[in-house]
Amino acid sequence: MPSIESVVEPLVSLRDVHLAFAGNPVLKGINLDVYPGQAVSIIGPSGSGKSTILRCITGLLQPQRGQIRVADTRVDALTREAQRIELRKRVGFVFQQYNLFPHLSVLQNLMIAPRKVLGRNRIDAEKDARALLAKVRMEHKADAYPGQLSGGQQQRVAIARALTMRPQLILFDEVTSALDPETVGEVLTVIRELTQEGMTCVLVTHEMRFAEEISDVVYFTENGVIVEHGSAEQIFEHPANERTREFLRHALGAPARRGPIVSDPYLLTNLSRYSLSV
Amino acid sequence: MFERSPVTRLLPVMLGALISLAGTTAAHADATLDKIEQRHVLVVGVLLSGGPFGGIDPATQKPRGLNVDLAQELGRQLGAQVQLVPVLPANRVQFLQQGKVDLLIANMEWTPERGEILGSVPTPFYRVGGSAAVLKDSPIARWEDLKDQPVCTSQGSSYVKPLTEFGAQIKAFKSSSESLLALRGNNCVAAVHDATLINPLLADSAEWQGYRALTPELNPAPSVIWTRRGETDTQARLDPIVQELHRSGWLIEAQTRNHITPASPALVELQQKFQASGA
Amino acid sequence: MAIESVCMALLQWSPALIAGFGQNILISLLAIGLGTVLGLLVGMLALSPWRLLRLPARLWVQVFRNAPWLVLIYFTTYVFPFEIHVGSAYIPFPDWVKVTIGLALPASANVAEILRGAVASIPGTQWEAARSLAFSRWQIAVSIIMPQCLKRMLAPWMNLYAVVTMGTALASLVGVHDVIDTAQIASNTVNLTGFTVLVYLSLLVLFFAYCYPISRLTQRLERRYAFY
Amino acid sequence: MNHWLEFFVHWASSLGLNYGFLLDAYPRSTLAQGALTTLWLCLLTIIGSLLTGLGLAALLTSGKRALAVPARVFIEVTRNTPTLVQLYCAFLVLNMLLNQAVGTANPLTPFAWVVIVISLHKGAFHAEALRAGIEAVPAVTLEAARSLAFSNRQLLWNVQLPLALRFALPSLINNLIDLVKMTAVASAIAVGDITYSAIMIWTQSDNVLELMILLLGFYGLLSFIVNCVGRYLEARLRMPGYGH
Repeated sequence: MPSIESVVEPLVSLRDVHLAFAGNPVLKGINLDVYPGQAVSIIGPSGSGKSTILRCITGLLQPQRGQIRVADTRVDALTREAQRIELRKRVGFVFQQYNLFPHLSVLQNLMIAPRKVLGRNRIDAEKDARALLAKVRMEHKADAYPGQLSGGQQQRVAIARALTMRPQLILFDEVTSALDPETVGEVLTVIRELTQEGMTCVLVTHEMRFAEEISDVVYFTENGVIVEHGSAEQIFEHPANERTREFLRHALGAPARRGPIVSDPYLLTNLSRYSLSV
Repeated sequence: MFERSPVTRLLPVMLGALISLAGTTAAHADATLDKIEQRHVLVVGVLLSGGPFGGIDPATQKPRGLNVDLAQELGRQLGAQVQLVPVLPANRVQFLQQGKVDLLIANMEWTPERGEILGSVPTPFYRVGGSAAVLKDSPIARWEDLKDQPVCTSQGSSYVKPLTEFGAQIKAFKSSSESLLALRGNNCVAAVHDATLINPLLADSAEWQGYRALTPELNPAPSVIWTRRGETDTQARLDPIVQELHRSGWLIEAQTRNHITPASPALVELQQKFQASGA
Repeated sequence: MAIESVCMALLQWSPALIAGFGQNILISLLAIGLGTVLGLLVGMLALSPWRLLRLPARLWVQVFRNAPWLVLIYFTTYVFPFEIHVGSAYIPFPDWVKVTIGLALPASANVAEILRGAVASIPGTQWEAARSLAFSRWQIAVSIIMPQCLKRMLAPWMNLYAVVTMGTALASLVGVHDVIDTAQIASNTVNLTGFTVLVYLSLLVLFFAYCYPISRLTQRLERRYAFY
Repeated sequence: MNHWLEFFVHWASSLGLNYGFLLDAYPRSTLAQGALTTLWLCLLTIIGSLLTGLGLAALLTSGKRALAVPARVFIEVTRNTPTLVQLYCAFLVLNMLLNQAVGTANPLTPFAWVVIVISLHKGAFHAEALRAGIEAVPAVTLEAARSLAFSNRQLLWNVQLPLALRFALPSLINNLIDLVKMTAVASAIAVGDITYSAIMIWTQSDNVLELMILLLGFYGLLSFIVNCVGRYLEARLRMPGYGH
């Protein structure tokens, strides 16, 4: 990739971002730049604050200190929900747990945000949704419900749902961690195609081979700080920092993966407080 | 969450099982006197709704009132231990019929209808009629005015029938307590109960100043001790005892002791009658 | 002066009210005891692999879960005999015992349902794991499933007990001399508006004071056992 | 109609049950009137309790202490005291006080009091179910909606409430079945429901068992209907792939 850093402003830039949960510091001075059209990966051990960075970028979390800029928007300075909503129209987010709306069909999942948030008409929204489903090769499941799909299928729908907003930027939060090994590939294929089309992407991932393959820039975080960053080749082939080398030795050997988490909404209400009265 | 499945199509079967469990209630013929003499136990149903006829002593939680005194006196004279069973107007007839109680001293006046299904001691121990508490400014002046009006009373009261004949809309509660409160909540135009309950209430209680009693008394009738039907031996055994209680003035004394006001002229009348006949 | 006399009257009647409430508690304890024994029995039958045992048990649960408690109490009070004839002895069958049975019937149906819910909440893998260790069906039920179930049943069972306690209030409607009956006699005897208000409120307070701690404990237990 | 009734009476008598009183016009019309009253009672209290439940759940989840705490207190008091005592307190005590305050203009009948008390009582249970439903909506799902630029109001109406309703539905239907059974306490304050009608008949004659069976059958039928409606709703709102 040609270096365009000198010509173009970064689309996302974080400067000295600090965030603590109930006094527990999670981010301790993060600096990060994402240029338009770049694919940026954030790697690092579990609990190093990778997902927190993504949530700060889209305003789901508010840092205590530091600057976050997305295009012309100062995210850290947003005070009203309406302003954050404007931001989120431009930033897509894909979750580890897919988080599709279980009460809506696949097509409805893709149409609800354009219709309700962007106020687009049904016909356009549906046309768009079907096109995006075709793009992620899920057009045959348009009328299925999320609960009927495999993890990989749900995740592809979730990516399509993020795309319905026509975002400038998509954030991927460990999108393959909850998937069965055999369905990881189909999701990665979709992401790879997106980066090839020039979509600006930030990925938090444990798939080191994949990160190496598609990333323009890789950030290695540990304990809430950026330990090292550089091109994929630089980080994976010639890591400068001992911590990075140590991490990659383990991570490349055995890809870290969490088991799929069952989410049955009825499980919570089992044996709930007995609702009898006399 | 528990599964709810279709219900009750087979309800009767289930109930059948229960019924066989319930068994049959054996009604003894004139076993009462035998029972009293063999077991030395007298089971009396008394009405304890609060008030001078039957209530409980807050300190000892023992039943008290004229009904209770009379039951104890009968037991003493028969040499039997008295077991008191509190009854409700709604269930007292059933209790007697089932044999759960041997006698009823429960503010239950003699009426021809009851006379057909139950037996009673011929000599009454009291005489009382119904009275209605109504608001002072109420347009109700005669019993006939209750036609199509909501009237509170208690379930199984002897006044239900005459009131129905007047065309009143009966609202029957478990006991007089609820009925009187319902009257004060304006859910009915009148509460109809024994005059012995209504009259002292209106006369003594400051809270009832806004109310007056409807006269004359509705269906004044003798209060009797009830037995099961056909138990003539028991009735014959009890009748002289009741007569003696009149003659000796025991009943008048019990009336005074229990603060029943106004005193019943019937008691004096009966005392004179038995004193004359006995002398 | 009025307030003073009202308070004096309440003080005077409070032993009677407490004694009446004792009757309610006695009924509730016996009813839940009887209901639990019956309910576990019925519940186990309902889980049995044989249709012939399962069907009557399911029927029992359906009938008694879907009948109003008040009607069941009327049922047991008016339909059961007043004394039982055993040989030459008469065993009296007082009303409060009938009410106890009337409350125990729906309680047993609910205990059976609680048992079923608890068994269903044990993951099927537990059965598989135990079966792979060569346990018999009965052994699995007794040594693997039951201990886990009992823990899970505790909270809903206690909640049921609170409901049964509140159900004893219905006893007054069939003439059992309980706390509500006492309150009504008191209200009728004292005959002061202030006292009537106070005595009915004290009924609320008595039941609340007894049931609320149970309910709190239930919630705490539930939170503890909600996830495994 | 009458033909079938006679057939039924005849059939029942072969089981040893005497339903002869059903052939008399007076007890029959009393029971029919009682059944109708119970139906009205159920209908009105179902509506009333659902509205109360929604209101209380809104207060509980408002996030404002000044609203949530009174709602919580009300719910706890309601859940932990017997309905009968509540009914007495309302109908015998509150109504009397109200009457002393406004005089004879007080429009509340025993029927109205039963509707109010049972609606409030079951409303407290609905509120708990709805609150649990709202809290059962996974935080991540809400986060997903927020990341799609939903406003709070859009989030509530398009994601949170539809999901919460689905989670709460089984509890709500259980509550409604319970409510149907609960209307029997109306008889305690002389509302002419079916239980009261039955009491009125059996205090005059000796047919307790027959009336009991009739009552149990009637309430069983009502619960069954509510159950069917509930199942239909659950099927309509089912989220394929989740739960049952």
